[in-house]
Amino acid sequence: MGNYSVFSLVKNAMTGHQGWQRAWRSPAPKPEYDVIIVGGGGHGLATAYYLAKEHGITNVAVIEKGWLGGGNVGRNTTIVRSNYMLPSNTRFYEWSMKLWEGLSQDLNYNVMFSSRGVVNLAHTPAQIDAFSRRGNSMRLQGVDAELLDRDQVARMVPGLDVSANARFPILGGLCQPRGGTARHDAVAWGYARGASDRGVDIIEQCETTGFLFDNTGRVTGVQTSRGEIRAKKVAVAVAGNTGAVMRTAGVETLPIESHVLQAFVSEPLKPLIDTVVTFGAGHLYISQSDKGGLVFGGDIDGYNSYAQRGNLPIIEHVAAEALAMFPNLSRLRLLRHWGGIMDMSMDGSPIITTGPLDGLYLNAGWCYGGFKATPASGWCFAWTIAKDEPHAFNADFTLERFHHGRVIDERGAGPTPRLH
Amino acid sequence: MRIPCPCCGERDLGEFTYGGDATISRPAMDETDLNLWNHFVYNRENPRGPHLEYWQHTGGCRAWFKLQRNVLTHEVGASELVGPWAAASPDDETTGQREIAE
Amino acid sequence: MSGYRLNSGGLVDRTKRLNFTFDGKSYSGFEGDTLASALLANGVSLFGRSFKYHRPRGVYSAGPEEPNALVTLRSGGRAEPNTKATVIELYEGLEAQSQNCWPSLEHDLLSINQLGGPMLVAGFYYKTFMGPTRKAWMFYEHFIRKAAGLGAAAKEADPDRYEKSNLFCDVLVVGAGPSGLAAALTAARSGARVVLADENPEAGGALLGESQDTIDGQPAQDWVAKTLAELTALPDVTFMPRTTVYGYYDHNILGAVERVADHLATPVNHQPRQKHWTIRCASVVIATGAIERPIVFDGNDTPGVMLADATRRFAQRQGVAVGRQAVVFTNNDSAYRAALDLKDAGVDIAAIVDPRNTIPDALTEAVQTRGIRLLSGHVVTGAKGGKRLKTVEVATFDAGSQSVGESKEWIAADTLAVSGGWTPTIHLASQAGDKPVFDDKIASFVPGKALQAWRAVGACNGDFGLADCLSAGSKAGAGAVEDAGFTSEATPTPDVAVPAHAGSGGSLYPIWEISRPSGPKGKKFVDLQHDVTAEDVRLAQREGFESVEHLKRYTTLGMAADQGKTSNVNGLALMAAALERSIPEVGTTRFRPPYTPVTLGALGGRETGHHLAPVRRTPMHDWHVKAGADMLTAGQWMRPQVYRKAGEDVFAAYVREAKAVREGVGMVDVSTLGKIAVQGPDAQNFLNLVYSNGFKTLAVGKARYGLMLREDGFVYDDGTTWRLGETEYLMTTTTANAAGVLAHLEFLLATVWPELRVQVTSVTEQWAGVAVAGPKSRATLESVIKDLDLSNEGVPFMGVQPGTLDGIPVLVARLSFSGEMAFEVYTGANYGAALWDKLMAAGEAFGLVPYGTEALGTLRIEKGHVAGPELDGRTTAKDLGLGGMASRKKHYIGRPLMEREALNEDNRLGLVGVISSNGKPLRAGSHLVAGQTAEQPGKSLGHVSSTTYSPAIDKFVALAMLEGGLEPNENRELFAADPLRGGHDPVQVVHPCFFDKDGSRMHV
Amino acid sequence: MSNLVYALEDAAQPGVYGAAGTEGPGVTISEHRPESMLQLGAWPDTQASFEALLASTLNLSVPSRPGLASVSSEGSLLVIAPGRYLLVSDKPGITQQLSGQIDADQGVVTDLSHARAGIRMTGRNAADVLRKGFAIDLDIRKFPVHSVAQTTFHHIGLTLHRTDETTFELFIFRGFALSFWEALTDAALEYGYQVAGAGQ
Ligand SMILES: Cc1cc2nc3c(=O)[nH]c(=O)nc-3n(C[C@H](O)[C@H](O)[C@H](O)COP(=O)(O)OP(=O)(O)OC[C@H]3O[C@@H](n4cnc5c(N)ncnc54)[C@H](O)[C@@H]3O)c2cc1C
Ligand SMILES: NC(=O)c1ccc[n+]([C@@H]2O[C@H](COP(=O)([O-])OP(=O)(O)OC[C@H]3O[C@@H](n4cnc5c(N)ncnc54)[C@H](O)[C@@H]3O)[C@@H](O)[C@H]2O)c1
Ligand SMILES: Cc1cc2nc3c(=O)[nH]c(=O)nc-3n(C[C@H](O)[C@H](O)[C@H](O)COP(=O)(O)O)c2cc1C
Ligand SMILES: [Zn+2]
Repeated sequence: MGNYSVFSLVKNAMTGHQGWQRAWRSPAPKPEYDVIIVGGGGHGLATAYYLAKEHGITNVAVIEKGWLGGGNVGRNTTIVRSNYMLPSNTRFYEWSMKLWEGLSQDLNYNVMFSSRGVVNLAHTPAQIDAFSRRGNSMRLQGVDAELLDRDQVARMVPGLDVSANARFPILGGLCQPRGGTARHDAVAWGYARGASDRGVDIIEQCETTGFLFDNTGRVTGVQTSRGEIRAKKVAVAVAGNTGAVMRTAGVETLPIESHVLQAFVSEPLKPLIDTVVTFGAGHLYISQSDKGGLVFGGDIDGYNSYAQRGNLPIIEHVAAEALAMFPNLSRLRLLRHWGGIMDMSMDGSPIITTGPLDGLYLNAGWCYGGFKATPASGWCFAWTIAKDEPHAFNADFTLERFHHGRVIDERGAGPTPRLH
Repeated sequence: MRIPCPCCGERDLGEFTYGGDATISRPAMDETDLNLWNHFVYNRENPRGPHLEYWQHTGGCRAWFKLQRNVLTHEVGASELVGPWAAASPDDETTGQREIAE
Repeated sequence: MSGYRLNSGGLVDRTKRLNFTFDGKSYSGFEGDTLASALLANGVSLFGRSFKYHRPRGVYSAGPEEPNALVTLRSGGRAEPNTKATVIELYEGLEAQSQNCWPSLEHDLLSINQLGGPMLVAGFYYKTFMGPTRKAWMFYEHFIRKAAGLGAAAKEADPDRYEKSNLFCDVLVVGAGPSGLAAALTAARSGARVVLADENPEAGGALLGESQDTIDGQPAQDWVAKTLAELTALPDVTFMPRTTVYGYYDHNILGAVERVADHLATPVNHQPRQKHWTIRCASVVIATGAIERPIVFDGNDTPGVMLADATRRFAQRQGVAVGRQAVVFTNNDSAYRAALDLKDAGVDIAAIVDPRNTIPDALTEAVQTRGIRLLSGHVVTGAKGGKRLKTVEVATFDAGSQSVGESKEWIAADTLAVSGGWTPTIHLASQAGDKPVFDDKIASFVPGKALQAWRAVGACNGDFGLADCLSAGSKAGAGAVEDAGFTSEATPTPDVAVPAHAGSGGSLYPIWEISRPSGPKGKKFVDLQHDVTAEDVRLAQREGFESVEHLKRYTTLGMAADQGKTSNVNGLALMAAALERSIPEVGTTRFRPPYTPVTLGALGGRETGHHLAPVRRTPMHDWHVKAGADMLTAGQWMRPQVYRKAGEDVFAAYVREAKAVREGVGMVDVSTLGKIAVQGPDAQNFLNLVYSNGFKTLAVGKARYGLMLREDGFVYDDGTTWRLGETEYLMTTTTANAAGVLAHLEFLLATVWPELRVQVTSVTEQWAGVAVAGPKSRATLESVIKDLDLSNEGVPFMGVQPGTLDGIPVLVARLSFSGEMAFEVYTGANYGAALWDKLMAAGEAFGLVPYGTEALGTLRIEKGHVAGPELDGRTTAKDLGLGGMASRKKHYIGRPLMEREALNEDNRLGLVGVISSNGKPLRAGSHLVAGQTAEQPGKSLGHVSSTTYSPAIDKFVALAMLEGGLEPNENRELFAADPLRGGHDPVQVVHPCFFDKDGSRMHV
Repeated sequence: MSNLVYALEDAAQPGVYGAAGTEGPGVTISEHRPESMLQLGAWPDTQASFEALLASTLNLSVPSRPGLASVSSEGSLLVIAPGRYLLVSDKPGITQQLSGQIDADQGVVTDLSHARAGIRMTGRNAADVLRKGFAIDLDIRKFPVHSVAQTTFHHIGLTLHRTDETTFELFIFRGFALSFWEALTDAALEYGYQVAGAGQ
């Protein structure tokens, strides 16, 4: 496939860039694989990559119903952080953070991971207390976290309205300096290239429509729009489509609802906001892409949806909150907005597990936080598939936890997916 | 979206609070089988298509009602009041109301 | 001709001269000009620099599709980057600046990026900048970000207003060109409520640029005026000029922005700058027209190269010649009209270049009469000139073999007018429709199946003939009103006459890119704004980015501020060619709102800043403010935190206030507590089902503390409920959960127990509440409440009685959150201020002090009462030491799942008290650890949830949640670790009630 | 000072504000202070008798469905949900009278007299001002005189009663009243508004 470097770039420039190869191969599906991964999003591709790299399992197919990376990995607001409070989450997301920090080099693909810092603004003393609890929890687990006062926030995020008479005055914030953003599409492409290089077949435009079983009820493959494909193990990582795909395997219900989350980008601008900032008195986060667009995210629309588009109330709300934070933004223009389908779990935390059927493995429940999880999710899922048991990092992310009451409820919102 | 409140007629999405899947049945108060309770609290069909769901007109008359909505197209069908007044809102009244508020 | 302004023609008002500046230089134009036309009239050809290579760019179009001529309009807080010069209406004093260039537009240093051109191909970022260290990207990114972006945002706040409003109608017609006008007219005549919106300042669409067409025998522009006059005379028709319908949302809700004052220097008389309209309608007619398409060739971005129809529009609308000598390059008939009209207006047409061999007679004749050179069977292979076009390279073309000949000719020209056909403006239709459908005839996409109630007509639907547009418009108007429940009469189709040389864009020979058989391979731009070249498209294909969505993301084609209005179809065609597939097989990328970018100001409207969220005030709010209280937000409410006296800090103030309560009497505004009237014959039964503790035995005139669980068995909320009558209860909830609890109760009554005769109503706003606490509280109240016996017999602990306080009707409840003898006094909210005043006055004799939420917290922490920080949604009754309140004798919400094993394990975090062992303050959010030093704290064993200095025991104390709870930990020495703020202090674990454990103080 | 302090007492300062047009202010706004506001609730099986009682006590015919109001000299009866009514009345003693007449088996009376602030807005631009906040079609043919809606404006819940073509009465949750007033008057700036003294 050829190594990527400034030298290869110069060399190719001299020959009119005729020499570049496909970033990933596009083979026809084989009749059988050791492992089939359903879902060519970030998690599916990362799983394939780590199966090959860490476990030497290369007879693997990733099956994607559309174009690779067209799901949530290609439509998220790219925030990477590990500032979680509950130990199960902190542990897992911090492992992800560590993988991010070496990912471009590991993949030989620049995923533009940018540690520009993530700041959560606090507006009340109670919020400072809650952030302190979280920040201290992180620090005690070896994760970086800093509590900022108002002046530090003002220095870090110029333009922010830090005045005392703001509707929700800013008292300070919790900052994770190592947090930041990454170039979302590049993550999918980099993992695809890395997996493909190691022998994984990436099969696009191939939708699973059902599962194959042997007479013991064990899953033995998938039915797809391009025919049946057999496998020793089938892993599902289809994010917002988990409910629909699992139903074709006979799993009628799961602790998941699919909801729409929108994202927004402005026209390109010269550097304006150099960190990732979240508004603490509502639901808004802003960062600026390397291309110059301000990237905004808000709350989910709040109702079940499989449509990759949302509606005006959230759009208007996001604009209003952005302007409350930065009163100099009102003449800037929204360029585009879109939606993605989130697999909102009942406690807001993910599921990476063997089962729920024999021969099947499930990776789901990422809510709006799964982009940052991509490396660790792939890494842990690959481990779980290869070893038929979870790694310590994902041991708590079971399906049974809901019924046992071992929920991992970061927000304390209870079993109401739209509140997580 | 415009949501048809069986009591007030069609109103904007922003006036309502979503209440989730309305096909789940709650076990009887004296039910002791935890599986049933767990199922009720945590498990959802989450279909990709027609969905019967609860909504509350929180920014209006506060009625809880069931709405048939397609979660793929967002198309809405009929809505139906739940609770003690369910029977008292016959269809013709609902239609009469909609003419007014549309 | 003076400068480039034609001697006559155009819709500008030549008597109204307007002065303006561009890059600090002064110019003038006329009313009716756009910034683009006015600059062109002044001979300006260089407008900006491109995104990546910083190449010089001029005006490319005359409308919202403009990819090149982006400027920063106005200055200071009104600075508006990336504004299209082609849609800026000129006003007196306008200021504009070029962008993305340094030090100046003429001499831009970053144009050296062009030298790196061979390396800066699509996707080059992904292949490099990865070393030498892991953090290398952070170094490169800094410079890359600076080079990227276009204009710069204002630094100051915008002084202008933005508003939002709602509009309801039967039919919305988008676009007031001939199709839209015809649709609106038919619809309006049926009596329906019709809204007609157009992004331009006046109606007419393409007809504004037509001086020769006639409709029903009158000039087309007169027909426009007459039609508009009929429409606006109807009471149910609203014509909205300068209004862009940008987005089509579910259930026929459309978003539109009216630019109320953008054409003025500043808004006047309380006008908003822009108004956002949310339009709800039964049916929509989409009549948004079509946008002309370029052809891709070497140097096609040179200033002076522009869309053919744009050259004509500048002449017809503003009387501006875009150059002195033009070459026209077209693959279809429509651009002949541009050539001829320009010629008639006095521009020299050096040649018309057309790859087709046969050209309709009417056109050839018209060309010949005017003595224009027609090069049929030719193509333009290159354009040259740096900052202004100088020459155009033309070669022969063989349509059969689709090959470009070797022979070339260079033609001098300062303008190259290009037409590669027309692309219907299908944005809105695609937002609310199925995949667009490829129409071979026009070699472009037309709207797919409607997924909502809309009809697309006219050029937007691929109909380019005026007569077709009018009849289709009228038909769609009729269909739309029928959808809305009206009957419509057929409108006669008007008689249309267009000049013989008015050709249709539907006659095209599809050609997308011109490649020289040999010779230089210069840059051929597909996406002008993002500098995406034809080679980039092919590179993407070679690297496997074949899906159009991959192509877009890998090359950024169509992702610029113009969203590919002039480039997408060409890009798809080039990808199709590279893949040897058809264009429909390749498909389009997904259309998304907005159609053209929308200001955040318009989307936010007035609901930002101070109006972001409503403020909720208690009846005593003004008093607190006047008393100098520090007001804090608590959800939507504002609450006094402390009433600081001169020289006091928050600490001193709350300590003083809390002490005063313990030693004398204090009072606090508790009006924010959620209050719910629970009424009806089954009210008691209902309460017994929703609370985990029993309510069956609560007597009239008594209150009881209740605990509410969620269905999953965790604690939801708590509060006291008062039985006011046989069937009347007043439930109180925490301030934070008031709305949630009400909805929860309503849900249960609607879905679980519809048979219960219970009504719940929020009465939070009905009651003002004051808690009067402290050993002297009884005496204080006794001095003003004369009709009530406040003794233990009259109002026993947890008793509730009505009374009168100096003429004000009150409810007095003997409840205590502070652990002192205390009363809550409730009255109607409009009496709240008076009640407070009277209590303050009565208290004077007893040394009463008002206290805020901080002292309230101190008092409850001293007593070990849990509140928000402990009720965090993850705790069970048992965790909070309230296990006794979870009845074993009855069924209630949350009981079954509360019994699950994991909710009952011994090592769960349980409520404890901690006392600072070294006399240092404890901080909420610290964690409890066993490690002796900050360097080796060990793992978290729990966290400190609520802290205070306790004046009662003169210690820093806190409530905490600790692994295992109190029993195994009592008296253990732990450390409160606060690495965030640098603390690691010894604490002792104790019972969470620090003071008066037996509660004797409440019962004196 | 009276013991009663209304929510908008300080905010509603008489005067003329906002855009000055030739026709004068587009709307007039005032605080409206009815003596009592009562929520009346029937049970499903007592609705008929409950309504009969209301009709005779209030001397009006109870509208047939939610969304309508009926007005008499005793007050305005707004039907806000099936079996739920809001009575706005200036008649002294009406609360005691109705509470005495309605027992729990018949239905419930909830006193909301202090829970809502009242605003009256009238004038040629009244609907123009209101539609900036209400996503409700206020066209007189769709929302005729004596139509009632419970809806939201600026995230604040309220009840709206159209009393004539250009006059609206608004009943707002008291705690939000000042915020609402600020939002409403801000919306009215474009047309100019006059604040009149408070009245019943
Ligand atoms: C608007 C938005 C903003 C977000 N912001 C952030 C953020 O800032 N930070 C963060 O950490 N997370 C964020 N997220 C969440 C994150 O994007 C997701 O959690 C994560 O991408 C999900 O994992 P994935 O990449 O594997 O999913 P996807 O990319 O959705 O992959 C699933 C794939 O499965 C495919 N598939 C589905 N059904 C089938 C089938 N039957 N057969 C074959 N293939 C199938 C889909 O086509 C899809 O490609 C955001 C999400 C959205 C939508
Ligand atoms: N000769 C040709 O090949 C050719 C090609 C295309 C069009 N035309 C001519 O153009 C005319 C087409 O008529 P038509 O009415 O279909 O289109 P039009 O272009 O005349 O009018 C469309 C109008 O809609 C406006 N618009 C577009 N999107 C909008 C939005 N989202 N919100 C608000 N306004 C929006 C445009 O600015 C324009 O004013 C006919 O006269 C036709 O002959 C000719
Ligand atoms: C971080 C980020 C930045 C984006 N920046 C742009 C942009 O500058 N221009 C643009 O047109 N789209 C941008 N998009 C949006 C994409 O064009 C696209 O809308 C999104 O990936 C969803 O895909 P879809 O619209 O095809 O469904 C961006 C998306 C993301 C996630
Ligand atoms: Zn309703």
